[in-house]
Amino acid sequence: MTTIQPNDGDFKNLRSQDRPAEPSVDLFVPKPLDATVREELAAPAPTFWKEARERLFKNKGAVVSLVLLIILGAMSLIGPSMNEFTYREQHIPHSNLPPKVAGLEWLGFDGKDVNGVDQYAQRGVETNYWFGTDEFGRDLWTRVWKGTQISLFIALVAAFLDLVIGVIYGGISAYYGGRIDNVMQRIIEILTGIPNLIVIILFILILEPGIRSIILAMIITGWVGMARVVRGQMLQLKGQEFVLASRTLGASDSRLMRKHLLPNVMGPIIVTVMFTIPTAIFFEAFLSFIGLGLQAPLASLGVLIEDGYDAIRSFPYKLLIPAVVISLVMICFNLLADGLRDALDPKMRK
Amino acid sequence: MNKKWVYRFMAPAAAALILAGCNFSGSGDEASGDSEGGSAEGDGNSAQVITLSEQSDIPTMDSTKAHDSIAFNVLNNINEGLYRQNESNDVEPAMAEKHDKNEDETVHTFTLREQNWSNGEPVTAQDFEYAWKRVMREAGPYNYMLVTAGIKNAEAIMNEEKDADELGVKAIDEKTLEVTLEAPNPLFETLLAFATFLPQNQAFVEEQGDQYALEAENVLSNGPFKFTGWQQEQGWTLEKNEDYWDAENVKLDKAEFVVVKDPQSGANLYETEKVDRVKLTSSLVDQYKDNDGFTNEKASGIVFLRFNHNHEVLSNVNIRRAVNMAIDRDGLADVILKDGSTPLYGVVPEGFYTSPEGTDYRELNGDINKGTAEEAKKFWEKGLEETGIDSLTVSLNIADTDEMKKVGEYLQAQLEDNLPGFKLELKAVPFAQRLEIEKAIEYDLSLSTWGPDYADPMTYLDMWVDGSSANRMDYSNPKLDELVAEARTDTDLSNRYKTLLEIEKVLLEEDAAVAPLYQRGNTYLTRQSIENLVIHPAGADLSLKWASVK
Amino acid sequence: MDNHILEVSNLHVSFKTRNGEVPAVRGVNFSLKKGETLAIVGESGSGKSVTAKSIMQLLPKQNTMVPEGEIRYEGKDLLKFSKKEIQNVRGSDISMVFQDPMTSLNPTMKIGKQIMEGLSRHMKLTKKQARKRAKEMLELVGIPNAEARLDAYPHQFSGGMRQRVVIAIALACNPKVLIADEPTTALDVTIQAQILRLMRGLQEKMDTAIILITHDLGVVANMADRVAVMYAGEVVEQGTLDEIFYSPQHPYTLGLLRSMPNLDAPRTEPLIPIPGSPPDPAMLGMGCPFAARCPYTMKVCHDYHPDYTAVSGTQAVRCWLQDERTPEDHVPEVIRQGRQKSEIAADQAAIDAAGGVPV
Amino acid sequence: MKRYLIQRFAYALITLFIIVTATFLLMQLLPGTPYSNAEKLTESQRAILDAKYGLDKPVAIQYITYIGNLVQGDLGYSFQYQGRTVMSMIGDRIGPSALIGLQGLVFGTIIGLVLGIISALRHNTAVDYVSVTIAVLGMSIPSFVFAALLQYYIGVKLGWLPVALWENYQSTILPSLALSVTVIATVARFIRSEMLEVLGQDYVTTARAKGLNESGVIWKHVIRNALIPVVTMLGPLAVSIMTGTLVIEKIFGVPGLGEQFTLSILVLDYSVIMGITLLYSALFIFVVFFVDVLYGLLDPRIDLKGGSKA
Repeated sequence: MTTIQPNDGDFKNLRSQDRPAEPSVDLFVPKPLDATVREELAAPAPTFWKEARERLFKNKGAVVSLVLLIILGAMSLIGPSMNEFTYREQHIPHSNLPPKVAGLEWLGFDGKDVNGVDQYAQRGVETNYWFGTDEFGRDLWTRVWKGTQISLFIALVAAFLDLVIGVIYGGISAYYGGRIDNVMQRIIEILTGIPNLIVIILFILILEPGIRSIILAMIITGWVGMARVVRGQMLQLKGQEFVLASRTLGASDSRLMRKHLLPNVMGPIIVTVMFTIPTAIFFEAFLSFIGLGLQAPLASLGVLIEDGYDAIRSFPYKLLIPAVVISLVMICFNLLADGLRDALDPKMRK
Repeated sequence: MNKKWVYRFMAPAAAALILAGCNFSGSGDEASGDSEGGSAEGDGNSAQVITLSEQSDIPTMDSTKAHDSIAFNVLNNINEGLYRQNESNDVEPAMAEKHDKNEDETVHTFTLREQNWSNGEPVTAQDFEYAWKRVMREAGPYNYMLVTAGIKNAEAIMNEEKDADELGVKAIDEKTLEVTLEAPNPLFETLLAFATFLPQNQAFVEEQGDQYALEAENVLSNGPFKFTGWQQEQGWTLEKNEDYWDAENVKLDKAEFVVVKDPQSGANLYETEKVDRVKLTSSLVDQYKDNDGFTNEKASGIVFLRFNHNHEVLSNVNIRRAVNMAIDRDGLADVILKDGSTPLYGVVPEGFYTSPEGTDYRELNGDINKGTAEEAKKFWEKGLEETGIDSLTVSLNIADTDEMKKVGEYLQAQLEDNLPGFKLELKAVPFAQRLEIEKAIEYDLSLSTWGPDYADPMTYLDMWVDGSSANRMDYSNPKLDELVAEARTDTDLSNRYKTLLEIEKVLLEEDAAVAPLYQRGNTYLTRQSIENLVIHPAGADLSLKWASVK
Repeated sequence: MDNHILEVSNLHVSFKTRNGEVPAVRGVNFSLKKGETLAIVGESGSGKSVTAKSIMQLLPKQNTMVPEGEIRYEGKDLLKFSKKEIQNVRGSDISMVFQDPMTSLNPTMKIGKQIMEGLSRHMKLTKKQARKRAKEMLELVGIPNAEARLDAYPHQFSGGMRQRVVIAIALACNPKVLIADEPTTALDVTIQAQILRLMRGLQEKMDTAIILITHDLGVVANMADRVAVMYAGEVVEQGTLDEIFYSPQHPYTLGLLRSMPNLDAPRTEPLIPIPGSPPDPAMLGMGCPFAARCPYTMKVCHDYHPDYTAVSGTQAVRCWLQDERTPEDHVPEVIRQGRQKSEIAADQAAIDAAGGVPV
Repeated sequence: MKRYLIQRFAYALITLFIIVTATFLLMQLLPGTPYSNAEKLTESQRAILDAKYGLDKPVAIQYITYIGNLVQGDLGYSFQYQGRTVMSMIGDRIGPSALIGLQGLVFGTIIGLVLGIISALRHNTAVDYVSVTIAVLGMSIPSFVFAALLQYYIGVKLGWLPVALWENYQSTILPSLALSVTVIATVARFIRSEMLEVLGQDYVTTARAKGLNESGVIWKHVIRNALIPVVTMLGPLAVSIMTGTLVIEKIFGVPGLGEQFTLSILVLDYSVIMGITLLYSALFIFVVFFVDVLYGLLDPRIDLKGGSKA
C-alpha cells in the first residue's frame, strides 16, 4: 500500500553524501504537518483483477506462452489461406513429398526423404510444399493449420465442459456430503462403468458425424476426472475454519462455494484441465476414426498424428510436424495456466 | 487396521497374483523362438524350422466350427480330408486312395488309405460320417458348404426340415465311405479340400466334451504336422507328423506361429530375425520395398462398390457406368495402396481361375466398363438427363479400417473431380454395423469386400442371384439367375466355363450392377531361405507340406 | 557485556522483489541478558517478525539478504554460521514459537512425534527416552493426561492447547533463548493470560531469555523486563519497562501509550490515535521515518536521520527532540519530565548496582 | 469402521447391478450379430443360430437368464472363440495387462515424483521449466508414438530388449516404459502443485525452527503431506492405465485384455463384453473405495466412521 509521501526538506534532490554531515542549527525549527496531507488516504488499492493481470504479465513464461498461443491461433485461421492449396484437393503425382521451405533447408525443410534423396528434383516438382504432402498429395501445411483450428476448438470445448460440469458436480458432491455425495459418487462410478464405446456406436447410428456428436460424446465421459479431483480437494477444505466462519455470517451455499472454496481449489483444477485437453484431442481422433467425429477429408491434429504414426519411419514428417504443433499448444497452455494460477492465487498476493 | 499392516499386505500380494497370471510363452514352452534361434538361416541341411506370423489368435480348432483363414491354415496342415489342394492349387486325392462314381455322378464311393490319428487310432469312414453330420447337427458356420457341394438332404437339414442323420453320407465299412448327391456337381472334389469336410474321431471328441479343441493336447492330427503347443493370444507350434502316410515328402521339422497384431512391430520382428514371414500394410511398403525379402503377390479377395438399386438415381445404369469409369484404378492401386493390389475391371480376380483350356478367366472376359474420364462424363450427362436432375449428393458407407478410409477418400476426390455436380459424403461405420446396414439396404453406396469360399469363379458370381443373402442391392436380372442355375449343374466343364463368363458380362456389361475397384494384393517380408511355401487363393491360405529351408 | 546472551547490532534485512530491493529492517540494535524478557513492540509491518526470523535465519534464502549487521549469540556471529551450524543452534540454543497455533503444527503427524523430533535431533535420545521427555514437557505446559495425548493429532486440540504444544516443542531441549512471535494474538484473553503465566513460570524454572514480539502493550506490561519500540524497520526507543511506560521519550512511543485505554485515567479522556499509517519501506526518505506522522516534527527530522541518544544507562532514543539544539519550548512537557525522572532513576540504579558506592 | 465397510460394499453391489443392466440393454440396441462369419450368413441360418443361443427370446428373458447364470458365477461362452468360457478368456489375459499396467504405474509414479519434487523445490528456475516441459511432452504426445520410438531405437537399433512378443520378463519392460510416460506426466504435475502448496504452510517453518536439516524437513513433513492428494489421483489413473493399454498391447504383442474389450464390442461378442465390463467396473469401484480408505489412513483429519467421507 502506498502511504503519505514524507515531504522532503530543501535537500530532497541532493544525494545524501553531498549534504553537510551535521544539520545546521536553523533547521531546528518546528515544521507543522499540513493537515490535508496527513488525512489523505493512500491511492485506492489496485482491484483484484488489475493486480492479477499485472502479476501475470510479470511472469515471463506466461507472457511468452500467451503470445505464442495467439500466434498459433492466428496461424490456424489464416494458415490455410496462405497458399493456393485446399485441405482436400488431391494431387496423386505429388504423393508423399517431404517438407521443403526455401530458406529453411538447414532445419530439415530440404525436400529430402529418409534416405536423403531430393524427391522434388527426382520427380521434377516445382511447387514447394512447406510441410510436405500426404499419400494423396494433399498439402500438409493447409491440413495442419486446419487441424489446429479444429483441435484448438475441441480443446476449448473440452476445457469448458470440464470446468462447468466437472467442477460444479464435484463441488456439490463434496460440499453437501453425506447422502448426496454418496449418490453422486455412485453415478460417477456407473458412468465410468458403462463402456463408452457402446454408447458411441449408438451415437454413430443415430447422430450425423461432426462436431456436435463429438461434443455430445465428450459430455458423457470427459468431466468425470475433474469431478473426482475437485471433490477430493473440497472435502479437505470444507472443514477449515474460514468456511465455518463465513457460513455463520449467513453466506448462501452457492456464494460459499464460489467465493470461498473454489479459489482455494484453483491449483488442482488448472492442473486437471491441462490433462483433459490432450485427452480430448485424441479422443476426438478416435471418434473420427471410428466414424462419429469429423469425416474425411477434414482432419484434426489428432487424426493427422494417428495417420502419421503408420508411416513413422518412412515419412517421419507426417507425424513430427503436427506433434510439434500440439506440443507447443500444450506447453503454452500449461505455462499460461501456471501463470494464471500464481496470479489468481490469493495466498500469493504479498 | 493400522497403516503398517496395510502396506505389508498390499505390495507382495498384488505382485504375486499378477506375476502368476503372466504365462510367459518363453519360459513355459521350451521350444520357443529365441532359445533355438528361430530364424531359418543356415545352410542346406540346417534345422528345418521356420517362424511365421498371423494377425490374431486362432478362434477355434474345431473343424466343424472353423470359419476364418487362420483356423483353416492350421487345420489344413495338421489334418487331411478326402482331397487336398496341391502346389498348383488343383485338388488331388489325399485320404481318398480310390474315388469311384456311378454313371450319373450322383453317388461317390471313397476308399480310405491307411492312416492313424496322432493318438494311434486308425482314421475310419465313420470319422468322416460323424464329422459331416456334426457340422449339420451343430449348425456350424460353414454348414452351407455341404449344400453347395449338393450332398443329399443337406439343404433340408440346414433349414431344420430333416434330421442330421438323413445326410447323404454313410460309412459302408471301416475304409469305404459312400456319399450321395442331390445332382451331379462339378465343384464336389474342389469343395472336399475345405476344412468343413475334415474327419473327426467320435470317441475322442465326445471324451473331451466341451474342452474339445480348446488346448493343443485335446485336438487330434492326421496330416503332415502335429499340433504340439498353443499359447492364448501369443502363438502356436506345428511339428512334423512322423507317421503321416506321405511323411517322406515333408521336409520341415517344425513351424512356429506368432501372433503379431501391429504391422510395424511385425516388420521390426522380421528385422531382428525373430519372425521369418510377416504381412505388410501399404504404409510400410515404401520402407521395405528394397528389402530382399519383399514379396508382392496377387490375392483372391476383391474390393468393389455396391449401389443401392432402389435409389432413384443410382438405379440408372448410365449413372452406374459413369461411376465405374470415373475412377482411375491405377492411381488407387499403385500410389495409394501400393500393397500389391491391382486394378480390377470385373468381379472375378485374375490369376487364379483358368478355363479347362488353360486361359485365365480375366484374360477371356477382359476389362469391362473401363473408360476415360470423358467417356464417364458422357454417361454421367446421359444419366442425369434420364433421371431429370443436375447434381447428386450420396453417402458412401465405409468400414473403420485404415485401408478402407484411404480408398474412401480417394474415391471421393475422383468422383467429385470427374463427375461435375457429384457430391460424396463418407460415412465410416464399424464393420458389424456396416454389414447390417448393407443387409437392410439402407445405404446409397457401400465399399464392400468379398473373399472366395472355394477355388472356382462361381463363388464371385452366384452372389448376385435375386434374393441371395450376399446380393444386398435388391439387384435382380432373371437372365443372370438362369445362367447361374445352369452353370451349377453343368458337368461339361468347358461349356460351364462359357456360362460363367457370360454371367459376368450380364452383371457388368449390361447392368453395371457393381463397380469393381481392385483385386487385393498381399505384400510380405519373407526370409529368402524358405522355399516353396505354397499359398492358395481360397480355403486355407498356406500349405507347409512341401515347404523347406534352403 | 559478558552476561548478554544475544546482541543484535546494526542489523539490516531487505527483500529482493521484482521492482528492486525493499529494506524491511534498517539498522536494529538491541541485546538480551540471560533469563531476561525483552519485548519488541510496534505496529504490523514495522519489521519485528522479520528481525525475529532473521535471528534464526528462517527467512527464505532466494529472496532475502542481510547486507550488514551482526547477531552475536554467546559471542559468535550467527550470520556467519554454516547451514549445519545454524541447524544445531535452532531448537536447542534458540527456539521459536509462532503466532497461529492452528497452522503451526503438522496436521498429519502425532503430537508426540512432533515434540520428539527436536529431542532426538539435538539430544540424541533413544525413542523411549524421547517419549518420556515429551510426556514431561506436555505436563510442564499443563496438558492433562499427557501420555494419551502424545498419540493424538493436532485437530483434536483446542487453540490454547495447541499453543501449549508449540511451546512444549520449543522448550523441549531447554533453549537459552525463546523467541515468541505474537504467541497469544490468535488466542482469546483468558487463554492468553494462562499462556503468559506459563511462559513466565517456565522462564524462571529454565532461566530462558525470551524475546516477546507483540503489538499488544497489555502483554508487554505483563511480561517484559525491557522494551524495544520498533517503527518502519528501526528501533526508535528502548529501555526498561518503567522507563518506557512512565518516561517515554519518543513521540511514537508516546502516541502508542496514549492510544491505549488506561484504567486509572479518567474515563472522559479521549484516546488519541496516531494519524496515517506506517510508511511503505520502499518509499522511505533520508529523514526520521516517523517524521510524516510526528506532531513535533521539525525540518531537520525530514532531512537528517536522528542518532541514538542515551537518556539513561538503560534507555536510548532516536529523536531530534533529545538534541540540545532543539528549542526547549518545542519539546513536549511529558517528554521533559520523563527525561528528568529517568536521569534520577538511572543514577540510583547505578549506585545500587555498584553496591551503594557511587559510580 | 465395520459399518462403513458393509455400507460401501452394499453400494458397490447396487452400482455394479445398475452397470450390468444398463450395459446389457444398451448392447442389445447395437445392430449386428455376434456370429463370426456374419458376412456369409443367410437370414434363415441366422434365425436358427439365434434360436440355438437363445438370442431370439425377448430381451427381458435373455437378461433374466444372464443374471441367473451370473449369480452362479457362470459368465457364459464367447462367440468369437467357440467353446471358450469368458472366465478362462479373461483369466488368461488379465495377468499380462495387470503386470505392464502395474509396472508402468510404479515406474511412472517414482519418476514422476522425482521430477515433480525437484521442480517444486527449484521453483521458477531452469530445472523447473525443463521438468514441466518433459511432463507436458509426456502428456501431449500419445503413448503409442513413444511405444513406436522405444521399439525401434531400443528394440531394433540397439537390440537390448525384445522388440515385441511375450517370451520372458524382458518383454514386459518396453510396454511398461511406454505406459509410464503418461503416468510420469500426471504425477509430476500433481506433486509439483501440491508441494508448492505445502511449502507455504507455517508448520514447515516450525519444523525448520526445530533445527531439522533441510532434507529432514522436506521428507518428513513436506512430501508426506503433499503425497496425500496425489494418492486420490493415482487410484483412477491406475484403472485407466490397466484398462487403457489397448494400443500398447497391440504394438508389443502383449496377450492382454486391452484389445479384447474394444474388439468384443466391435464384433458384438455379448458375453465377453459383459464379462469385461463387470471386471473393469468392479476394479474401478474397488480402487475408488481403496483410495478413500487409504486417504482416511493417511490424513487423520478425515474420520472413516460413516463420516461425510463415505
